[in-house]
Amino acid sequence: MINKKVAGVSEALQGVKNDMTFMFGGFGLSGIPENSIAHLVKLGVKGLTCISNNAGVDDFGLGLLLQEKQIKKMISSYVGENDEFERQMLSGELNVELIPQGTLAERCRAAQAGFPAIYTPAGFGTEVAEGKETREFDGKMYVLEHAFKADFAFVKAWKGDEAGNLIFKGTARNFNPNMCGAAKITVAEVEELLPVGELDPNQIHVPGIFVKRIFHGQHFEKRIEQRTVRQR
Amino acid sequence: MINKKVAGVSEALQGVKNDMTFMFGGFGLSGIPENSIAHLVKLGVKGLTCISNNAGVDDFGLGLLLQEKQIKKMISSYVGENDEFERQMLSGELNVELIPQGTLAERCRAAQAGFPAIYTPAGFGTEVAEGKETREFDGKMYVLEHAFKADFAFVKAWKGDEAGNLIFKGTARNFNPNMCGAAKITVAEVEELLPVGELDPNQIHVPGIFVKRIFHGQHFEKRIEQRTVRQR
Amino acid sequence: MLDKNGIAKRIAKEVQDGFYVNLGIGIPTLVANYVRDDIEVEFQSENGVLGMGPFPFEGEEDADIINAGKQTITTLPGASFFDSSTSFSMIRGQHVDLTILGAMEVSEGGDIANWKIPGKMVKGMGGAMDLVASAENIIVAMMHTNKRGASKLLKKCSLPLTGVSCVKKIVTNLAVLEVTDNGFKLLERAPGVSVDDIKSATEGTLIIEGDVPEMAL
Amino acid sequence: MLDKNGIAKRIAKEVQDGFYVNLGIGIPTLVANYVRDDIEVEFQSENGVLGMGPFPFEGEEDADIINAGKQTITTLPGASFFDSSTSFSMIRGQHVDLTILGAMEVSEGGDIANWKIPGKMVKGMGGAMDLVASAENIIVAMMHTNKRGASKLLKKCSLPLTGVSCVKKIVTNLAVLEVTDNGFKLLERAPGVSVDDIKSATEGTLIIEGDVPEMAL
Repeated sequence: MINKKVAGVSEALQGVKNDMTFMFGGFGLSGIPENSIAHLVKLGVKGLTCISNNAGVDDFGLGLLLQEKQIKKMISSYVGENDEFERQMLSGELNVELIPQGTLAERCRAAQAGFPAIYTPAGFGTEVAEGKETREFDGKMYVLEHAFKADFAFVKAWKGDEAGNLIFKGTARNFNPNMCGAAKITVAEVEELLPVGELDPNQIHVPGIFVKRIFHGQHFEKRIEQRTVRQR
Repeated sequence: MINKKVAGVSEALQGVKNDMTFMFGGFGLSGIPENSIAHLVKLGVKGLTCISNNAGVDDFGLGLLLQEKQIKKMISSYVGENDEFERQMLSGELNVELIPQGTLAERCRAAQAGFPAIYTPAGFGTEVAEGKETREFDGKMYVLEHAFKADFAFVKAWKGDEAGNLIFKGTARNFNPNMCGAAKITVAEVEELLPVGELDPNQIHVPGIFVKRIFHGQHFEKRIEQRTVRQR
Repeated sequence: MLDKNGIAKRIAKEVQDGFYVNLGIGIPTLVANYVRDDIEVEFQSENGVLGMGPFPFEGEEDADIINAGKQTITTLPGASFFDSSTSFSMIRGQHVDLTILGAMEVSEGGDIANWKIPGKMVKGMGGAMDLVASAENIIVAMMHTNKRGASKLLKKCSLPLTGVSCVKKIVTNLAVLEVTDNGFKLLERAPGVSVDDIKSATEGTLIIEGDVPEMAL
Repeated sequence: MLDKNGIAKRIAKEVQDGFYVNLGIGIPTLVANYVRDDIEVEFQSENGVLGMGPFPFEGEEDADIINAGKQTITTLPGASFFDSSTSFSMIRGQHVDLTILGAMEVSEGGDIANWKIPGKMVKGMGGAMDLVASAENIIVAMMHTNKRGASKLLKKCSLPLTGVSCVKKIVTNLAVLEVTDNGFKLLERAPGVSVDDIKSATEGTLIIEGDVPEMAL
């Protein structure tokens, strides 16, 4: 068994530098790599390009990196709910590339799976397709979208083992599996880090081969963005 | 919950006709839809195009359909270990298209996921790429391969529920998940068919939306092709 | 004239037994409340869940179980969780039978604009572009006119498009309309709304054939 | 001169700590037997398993747990099962560090032919074309000459190709060779084999620089 376990977030993030491109798992504030984000704030790396479906809120998630002006460019599908983001974007400090959510997922998966590009119908006929190659297959139009190239992918899983195998919980899965192995180095933080042999090989969501470093996250706030309930 | 359960193989296979294109899950004899194959023999449909990684052995798996000369064309990656196959192929009775195994998997997945075609490096510079479009990305050459179009996909899972959710065991998983939803109608046969609520929603390999009909297979021989053991 | 719940109620009648349905944020979300009890429907949310149930009881919220609107939800028996790539395979591969979403503008050719107002803050398209580019069956739920009283059913959209030639049906506070090759065909009037009311609120080509029935809710 | 196990033994020395390795059928399969005990290696099989272990004890065979050669296998702690698409994502995405496979012919440009002999029964390429088109690090394990004594290390392959310019290293019963821009560079001789023996068994351009050491096993 190839051991991917590192002592903690500090060792896990070795090698991060200014001006790198990072992927972050998560949808809204669910399933985000909280510990890695917090440590990136501490490290103070700047000029970052961040690929993430969302950009957090003002005081949580990627919003923390935005507050410190560490992000140069965001590649996301939806960036609402973040005042500081809006301010930086409107002032031109922050470069924002908005792309369809399915395209974002598949450009990650393409990088993971060794595909250079994909043809997707999403965005055809819209400004998202401007300047991009389009093509007809069977009477339907598609846009050519390229695999992402990233230096680090930061993902968050529920359980993991020392071999790097990951299991997610609920919708906290989202983009995390698609980003594993999609960057040069994939760092997984987990709520529970188990010795090998504890996870059922039939029930692994992401095989360890896609993960370079795994650590037990010290703190998971798991903040809820929209608490909706019904009466009993 | 949308109920996908049908009474048995006979109901599950309603609509199969001569000259259709079928996908079959399985690798070697592992994870093949034994009950569906047996019933296709019984129905006697002919002129079939079969997409399957392998072609079974003389007296099991797709070999049974070959014996009855029901197959017009095989699309596979490896077809060894089958004398009747060899005879029909050399005599020209059987049309055979051999394609790389990863290409086979991804052409299924493309059909499932709504991608018209993919670019893969596999087969570039070989006869597999003859007549196909090739293209360079980042200095590497790729071949354009199209999504399959099939009428039925026959898959075999270990456990399933009435909503069509599937769980596979071991390497009997193989092509089965990639074929679910890749044909107009996906028929899943399972060793154990459970009421909804019995499977953990975190641990579903194939969500029921990709499966049209599910039935409890009456007979699984699960033949071993190469029995290899070590001494105690 | 319908309110938002009325629009949702009317759209719910379009949901058929055995449908997998993706509901957008806003009025579409309300549709789930009005689907008939005697049919089986499963709701998909593009962040990775099939088989969504109602909101959780207070105290039972789980940060790891949300919908695409980031709201805490529950799941029903038979549900499944999956990654984003698989989720959009369901959408792009046309396994989702019906997509209901809001819009800022719809053109008589079926184009839709619902993600961006130039000069204003842009929140992003989320999954909307994938949904409209892929779905066979798209119903738009929206008010017939905007806050300034201008028609949202246009000859041509003025805002940046989300998708082209994709909308099949529109349910507004005033009417049910079908997108045809020749324009918006008026199918039903909302209770108390006249054909003339609809005419004056529709900038795009409106096709009126015979008597237009009032909708049954 | 090496036998098949000798070739496997020499190749095993190429396997480094932390490598994910895909072994082809035939001689490559034997490599697993000779990998050092003090390094961590995981074996991947393209039918959908990572972390393969030895063959099962008699009576413990499971039809649902096989390798790409359709042999019954076991798994080690930390193993995982996955579908074919994911399996080839590992291969195509270059997550597998080393691929070892057999060949019928290799050209001095690194082309490989190992799937088809025209006029004879063709069994198919299986996963070989994906492996050779994707892997960064490919070692070919084969006999230096075929059954008729003809060289399998050629200027140009005569058989239909499996992949182009992909082979990096070749280990035969006679030698270890590296594929360079100028031809096969002789790195090591098998025990008891002379440079002249290798010269006469190699049809392609052979590069000999200085003394060629005998391989240590």
